[in-house]
Amino acid sequence: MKQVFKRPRSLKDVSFHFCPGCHHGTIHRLVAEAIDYYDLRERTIGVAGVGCSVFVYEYFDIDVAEAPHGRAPAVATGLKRALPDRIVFTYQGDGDLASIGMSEIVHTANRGENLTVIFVNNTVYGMTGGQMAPTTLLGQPTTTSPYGRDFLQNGYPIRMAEMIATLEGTSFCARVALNTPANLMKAKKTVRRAFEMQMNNMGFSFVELLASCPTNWGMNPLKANERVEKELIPYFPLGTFKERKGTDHQ
Amino acid sequence: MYHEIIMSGVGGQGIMVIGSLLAQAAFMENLNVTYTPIYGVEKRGGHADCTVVISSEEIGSPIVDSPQSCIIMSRPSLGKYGPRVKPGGFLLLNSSFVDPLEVRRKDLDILSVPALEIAQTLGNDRLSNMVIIGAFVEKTRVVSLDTLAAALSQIFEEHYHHLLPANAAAISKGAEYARNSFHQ
Amino acid sequence: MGKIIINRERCKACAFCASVCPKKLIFFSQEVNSQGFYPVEIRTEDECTGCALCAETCPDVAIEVWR
Amino acid sequence: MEKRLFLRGNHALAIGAIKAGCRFYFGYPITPQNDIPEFFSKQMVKVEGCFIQAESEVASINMILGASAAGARAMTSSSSPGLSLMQEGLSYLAGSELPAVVVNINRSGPGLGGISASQGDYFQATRGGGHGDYRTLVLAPSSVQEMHDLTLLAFDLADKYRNPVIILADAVLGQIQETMVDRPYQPLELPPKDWILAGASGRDPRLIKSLYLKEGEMERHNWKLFEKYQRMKREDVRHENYLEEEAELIIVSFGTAARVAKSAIRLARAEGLKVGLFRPITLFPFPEKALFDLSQRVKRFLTIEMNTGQMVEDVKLSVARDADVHFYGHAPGSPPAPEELLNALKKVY
Repeated sequence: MKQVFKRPRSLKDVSFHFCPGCHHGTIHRLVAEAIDYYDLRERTIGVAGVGCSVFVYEYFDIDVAEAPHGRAPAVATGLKRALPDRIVFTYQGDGDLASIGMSEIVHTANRGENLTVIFVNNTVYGMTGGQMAPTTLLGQPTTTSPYGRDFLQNGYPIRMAEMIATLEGTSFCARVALNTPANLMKAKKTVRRAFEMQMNNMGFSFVELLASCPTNWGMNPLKANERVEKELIPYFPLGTFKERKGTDHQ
Repeated sequence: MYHEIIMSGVGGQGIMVIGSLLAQAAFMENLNVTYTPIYGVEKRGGHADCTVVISSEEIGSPIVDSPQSCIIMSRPSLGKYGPRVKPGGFLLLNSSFVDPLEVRRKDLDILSVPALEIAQTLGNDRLSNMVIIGAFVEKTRVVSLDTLAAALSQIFEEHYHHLLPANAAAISKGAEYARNSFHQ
Repeated sequence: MGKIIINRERCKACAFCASVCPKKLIFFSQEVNSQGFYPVEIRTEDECTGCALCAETCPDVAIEVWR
Repeated sequence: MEKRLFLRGNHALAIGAIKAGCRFYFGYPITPQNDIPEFFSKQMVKVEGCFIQAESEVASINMILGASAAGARAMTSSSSPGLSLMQEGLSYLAGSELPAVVVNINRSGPGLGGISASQGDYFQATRGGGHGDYRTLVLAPSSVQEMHDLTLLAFDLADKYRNPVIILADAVLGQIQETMVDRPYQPLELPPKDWILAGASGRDPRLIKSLYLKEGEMERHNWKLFEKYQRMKREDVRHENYLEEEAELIIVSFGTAARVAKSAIRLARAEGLKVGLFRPITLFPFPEKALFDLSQRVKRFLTIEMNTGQMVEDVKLSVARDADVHFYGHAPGSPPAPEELLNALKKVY
């Protein structure tokens, strides 16, 4: 018999600190698999956002820089400009990227920086204990929207992938989910594609991954997967919003 | 030697240009020099002042309250700096815009130069500032007139170098006027 | 013919693997692991096809698959 | 090899940065320091460097963090409100032990303040400025020559200590043009950069971080940083004495104010008053020992600053107990003139 599934080499052989059923672990693995697939481990530098994302350096067996909250795209810009032949990616949650780091992500995309952004959208602040995120759905209760998010009070959940896709500097932009095997397989290909874009010097690539946060959603992992299907995907549709063929922006 | 000069006028008169020209000339004569531009909020039309300190020793303050010399190109400038010139100091007025009779002080060496009229004889109003600096250097000798003219090519960008002869001529005219003037 | 190895110490009992196994071969163990979870086990290896859906869905990368 | 130049302070600084091997400049426009980014936008291309006009000061300082983590010499420049926005990044740089050079062309504040020269950011620069227990080296140039020379030094010190270095200047120093001697750059002997990120090829992965959660880790890290700051105090304190022999009164002043003070002292000496100057060049580490030694024989000090009293606290902490420390503040607007300072020093002489 031949081994058909094993831990990717770019992941350290340690346990994740993530809660049971949290998709962060899956996303770590997909990114590590993409790095392994293209044999990039020795020339990849990760940039960690703040939140549950911050520990990527505990798990990835690669060089990592830790960024202040929301600033990962700026840190990645500095790294990539200094090391244009290396592969640079940021790993950011929804609070980090879509709230405090909105300015950095928009401008990094707009400059068409040749790097990859892994954006984990689970509609809630995980590490700080379940507060409202910019992507929290209307009606979704959180510890800072205890009666459910109300647009009069808090506005609407932000669709980042669609927004990033409108920017001229963006080369690749997609949204995927991980709640079913079929979605997972698509997610795997999409993450790989994003790194491929960077390897081919195609410019800015962005993948939004709809993830579950069973703990802060107050449900078991299987119910959380169902919520992704029933509530998240209808508001945050899956798909590739932009994919540049060739370097037509030059 | 320690000579402090304030030049003052309104934006567009070329104050900064003659300030940096004088400073450049001092630099070329191996003197220590500081040139401090002070712009108004808007780049043109507002106040334009600059300070030049030329010295054979280390220069302390680039900021000067009471200079030995003052070049005054506009009426408001006279009100602002006239009273500050050191007793016995030198006041150079562009009399095309400032009436020398407005100066109340009796303890100054004053030279009035109708810079605009002289510039017009050269066919270019905008050379007034060069007439003024020529007269100033002739009178004070802080640098030589030759160095001043040689400094022109250093402060003008190359695509303005066709204007160098006209500017040099204006400097000479100003110097000539100063030489032939009776002082008040 | 397939075979899976579950790292019972890494398992957090989310049950994703059990929910996707086409043969319904995965169930919870009776004994807790050192993390305090009842990890999953495979009931019988005979019927496993090595499809790897369990491993693909495992957020803790606790399953290895042979085929 | 030496060349005499006549140029403005901001350009002297930028030329120094390029000479020091800085190839990464990230910045955001703010008056009165715009000729620095404008200079780099033109020059970086010529040395195959990188200039980015960032979306904010917040982004600029974090781009520096990235470039610095990659081992490059990187810098930014800004003015006071911009520095406030950079404090988060400076704290991370200090916590992550990354070198960087940050120029503050100090304007007046608080708030939007004004564009006139000020020394109101002394506290912000010397006390760390951001959150947590850290310090940045602070160099205070007082001439165009020093705008250039201290920039070269800043890059060396940043690498020597793996710490951000702030150059604290103001609009006067940035805008004045004066003579400067251009000498070849002789870098300090520096430790190898064996910590930079470049991909884990043939070695274990490396990590640049400032998060320390494990038992005792944060405390150890803070004491390690503390030891670094102590070493700065031992090895890299700089100051200048001017006419301090047989002085009855010592003026303590830095930057532009010190320049004006020199002229005031000359005026005072001409009147027979024995006044000298002590000019800190490093504001952190503050030259406390040299000042203490001086206070063993001179008992009267006058601190002159273009603010309402900041460095005076360090002066008081440094001098012997029986020395008197007076303060004269010239709040922002236009810089003080020598005559104004002469009057001030006569009051305490």
